[in-house]
Amino acid sequence: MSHTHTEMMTVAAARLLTNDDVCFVGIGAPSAACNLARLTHAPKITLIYESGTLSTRPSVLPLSIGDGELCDTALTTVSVPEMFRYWLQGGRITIGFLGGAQIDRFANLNTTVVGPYDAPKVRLPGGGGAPEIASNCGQIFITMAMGTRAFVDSLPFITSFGHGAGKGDREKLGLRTRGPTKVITDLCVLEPDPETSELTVVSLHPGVTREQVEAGCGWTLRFAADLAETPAPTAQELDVLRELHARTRKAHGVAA
Amino acid sequence: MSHTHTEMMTVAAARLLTNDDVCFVGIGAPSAACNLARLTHAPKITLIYESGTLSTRPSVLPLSIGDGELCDTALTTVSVPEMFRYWLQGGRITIGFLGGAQIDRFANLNTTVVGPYDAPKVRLPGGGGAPEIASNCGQIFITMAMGTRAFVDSLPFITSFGHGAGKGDREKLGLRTRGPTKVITDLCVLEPDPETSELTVVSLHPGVTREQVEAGCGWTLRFAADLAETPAPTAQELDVLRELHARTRKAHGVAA
Amino acid sequence: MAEFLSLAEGIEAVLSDGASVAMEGFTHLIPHAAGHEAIRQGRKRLTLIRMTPDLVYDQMIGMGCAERLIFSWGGNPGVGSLHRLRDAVENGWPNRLELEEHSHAAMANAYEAGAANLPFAVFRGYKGVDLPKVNPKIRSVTCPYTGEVLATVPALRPDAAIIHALKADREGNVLLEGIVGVQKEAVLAATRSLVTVEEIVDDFGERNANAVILPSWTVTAIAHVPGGAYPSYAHGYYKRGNDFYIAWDKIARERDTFAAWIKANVLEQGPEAFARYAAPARQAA
Amino acid sequence: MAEFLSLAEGIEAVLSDGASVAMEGFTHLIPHAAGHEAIRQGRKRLTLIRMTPDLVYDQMIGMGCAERLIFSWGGNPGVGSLHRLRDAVENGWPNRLELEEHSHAAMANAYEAGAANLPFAVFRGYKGVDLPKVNPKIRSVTCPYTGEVLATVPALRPDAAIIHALKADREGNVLLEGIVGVQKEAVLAATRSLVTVEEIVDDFGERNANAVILPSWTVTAIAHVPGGAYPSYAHGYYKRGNDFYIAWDKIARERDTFAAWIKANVLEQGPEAFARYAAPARQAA
Repeated sequence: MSHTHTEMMTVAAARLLTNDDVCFVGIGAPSAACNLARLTHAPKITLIYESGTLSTRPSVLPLSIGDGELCDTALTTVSVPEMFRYWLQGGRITIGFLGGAQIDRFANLNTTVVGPYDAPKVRLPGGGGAPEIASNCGQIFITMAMGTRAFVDSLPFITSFGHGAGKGDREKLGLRTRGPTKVITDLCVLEPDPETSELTVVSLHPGVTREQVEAGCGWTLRFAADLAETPAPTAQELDVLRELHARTRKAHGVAA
Repeated sequence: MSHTHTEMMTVAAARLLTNDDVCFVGIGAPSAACNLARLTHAPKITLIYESGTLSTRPSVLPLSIGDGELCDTALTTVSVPEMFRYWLQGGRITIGFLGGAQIDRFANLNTTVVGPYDAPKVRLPGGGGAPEIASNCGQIFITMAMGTRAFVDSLPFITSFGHGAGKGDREKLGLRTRGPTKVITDLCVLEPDPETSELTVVSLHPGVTREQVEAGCGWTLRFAADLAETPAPTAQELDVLRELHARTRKAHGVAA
Repeated sequence: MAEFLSLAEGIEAVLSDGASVAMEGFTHLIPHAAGHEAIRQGRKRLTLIRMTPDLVYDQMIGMGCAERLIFSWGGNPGVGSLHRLRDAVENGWPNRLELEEHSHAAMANAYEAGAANLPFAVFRGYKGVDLPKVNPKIRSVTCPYTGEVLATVPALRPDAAIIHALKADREGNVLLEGIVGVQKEAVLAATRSLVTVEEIVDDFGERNANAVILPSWTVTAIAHVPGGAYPSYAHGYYKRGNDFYIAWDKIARERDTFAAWIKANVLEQGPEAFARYAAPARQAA
Repeated sequence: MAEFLSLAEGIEAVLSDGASVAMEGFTHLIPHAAGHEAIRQGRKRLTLIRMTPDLVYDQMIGMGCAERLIFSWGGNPGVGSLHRLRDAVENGWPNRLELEEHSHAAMANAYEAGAANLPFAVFRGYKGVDLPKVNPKIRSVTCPYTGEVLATVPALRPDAAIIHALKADREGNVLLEGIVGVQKEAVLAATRSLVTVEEIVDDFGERNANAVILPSWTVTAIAHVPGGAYPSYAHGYYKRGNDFYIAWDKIARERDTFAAWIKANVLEQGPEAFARYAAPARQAA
């Protein structure tokens, strides 16, 4: 069964999740990955969306962070102040998902601005929940498509903190959470190097070459010594994911 | 129609309340007074109990601050942290009711301890909501039966702040609320003197003499120049109050 | 006690030129009809406050209603940029827009502190990030017990809060349900408030003892505007107009298509134009 | 995920000697059966935490379970004193009891801060009163924006929270309804938690979208103890035993009547003794 790069990214992210995880889910790839995990190997995974829906089990993917479907299938729905105080800051989330317009080699993210803050070249949407998701969740998974405009050597603005300028910077700030532990892209999976915290390619998706990955990154990319190949999506994973997307299209008239 | 001292106290307190008031109600005399007002001249008065019940309309008096009847007849019921944060501290209460074991001439109250705090002669229940009710409500009505053990020259412990050591002390603490404006007793009604804030008898209940009131007070009591007589309870007020108590007895098997 | 007014009267009553206003809604229950009325009434120099400014603020900014935006995420959810917001920030069109930018956690805490009548809120945030460098309102306090330094944000106390809710009863109490966002906090934090509602009912009837309700005496004015959240949604009444969110990207991208859309759909319409969005799902429900 | 245990197993699992424990309930849903089990198991040196310690804490204090009490109002509601509490404080019987005394506002904020994983809470309180003179934990911070000095209280983070709730479902989610007090905050603030429930249901069925629910993964253990709140009440199940609150005054006034009552009603009984309180109203409901 052939698959797209985006399907591979979603499947690779889904496989990292377990029944014991409590995930703070963002819209798009994270939402697809979390629900794919729930519909395959992790039926008891707990999904939380920042709109306040606790332990939600949508049958179709939401188009927004606050779709009615999320509320209808939730255990309950709390206010947004409660979500950020008791649930996120409360330290109850094991995995937070983030993405961004730009990422650097230490998995810091920019979703605020390109160019100077006061005279922006491109004004991006801003951080939203990201600054505190990055610091308060047990660990962070980042999903982003590769490309030299996204994987950049230096960020004009740090919206959410990854590993700062390298190993030990989180601890210096008093952070006790692990920060970004995986970056799942359309081409490969990266992890912070245990010694330096610099993002390192640990597995290439099937059919992807080192050169392709290097071409999609704005810094000189490191590869793990024991570089693996990401196992291709199974037929079952693809079936479930495609059915999920088909249900979503049918419900919304558009893809999520 | 004859009446008891306690009935007079309840009726006198009830008359001070209007449709526009939002009252933070305590158990006992305040609860009877607020519900009497609601069942007579102030049907739209808003009653709030610290257990979280907003705009409650009990048909019988509660025995505790958190009776099921309060919740069943409330517009809605909020958590206790919300009650103290959004509603009391939020500045949404026009009138708070307080009582206490002891009061001084500036309407400071003690409900904490008699004797030294670390070696108490009598350990009283403590302040509960009183310290912040006293400071955060628009004004405070105090209901207490007179007696020299209750109306004392000097408090061993200030549980809730009235007018401190006299006029201007509230302002010195940055308090913008009016504090105690009425003390309704079984024998008379007192108000802080406009010049000194010392409690002054402004009206005697029918049949009560100055001497009786003086005998029930541990300090030399001042009387207003234009001392009035509290109008006796009307037949309607007594009827409604006694029916309320009768319903309460029937529901609880005891009087509230 | 809340007054029942028409939408036009309600906006006049609570929103004046130069005011700060929180028109809140977290995907659900965004007060679009009220925003359109503010545009029709030509409000100017507003400070717009919202965690997630989206289409209705894009429209108000594009029409020159705002001079300042206090926010934490400004985009078209799942679609992309808000082009009118970007045009104001990047090019000063139709006027300069000053930004006061926070995180969601900060904004949620700031509304909560406003509702609680506190001058500021404390939270654990902004570790290692750049926003405090560009927003002088982000400060800190030291815990008097542990010595930990925590972030602070000033309480939000808007001059006005404007929200859309499901139901009001005849006494003017307002029922919220589903994704309730920060709307209750916004109303309690504000000096004045306007609530547009799908429905006015005699009473709320059987309900959960802990239903999310704003008592009448916490609300300034209520206006009956069925469909008034569209293209946002009202749970149990009508669904989100996802197509319109996508369509907005194209409408708002250019100044002239934007102006034409506003003329036809806002300036030449009234609140009754929203009723058509309320109707179909209601029949289906 | 919450484990379903017997009450005896549940107390063993969450409550050890020397622990701090919040057995919360605000008139409604006070976990009496759990307190009796703690007495039967002979727990010692506990720090008892509760806004409104009443009969169940009077019983535990009288039986020597506690060395410290963190509280804001300690009385028999509508009746008078807690005689065992007073005997401990005034006479050191059966042992000295250290008091850490706050106001309700402070305690409510301290639980809220604990649930929010903050080290302290800020509130506007204690103006002009004596409690800060005798409780060194009452401190202050200065608002970094207005200069106002506000009161602080350390967050409550009990080793254990024990509450009584209406229902759990088979997954171990817990539903609270009615007067919910600070119970949700107490559980979220605590390291471990035990919830006794009136009923275990397959699922909660139709409910308000914003129902007060503790998800299974926030609860350590659940024990099915019908009637377990008596003489407090469980909304919709049974009423408050007002007579017993009145009777307690006489029982607890003297050490020997107290000891005899505990022997007959706690030491020689088990949790099933509470079932009789659940039964009648259930039939009536």
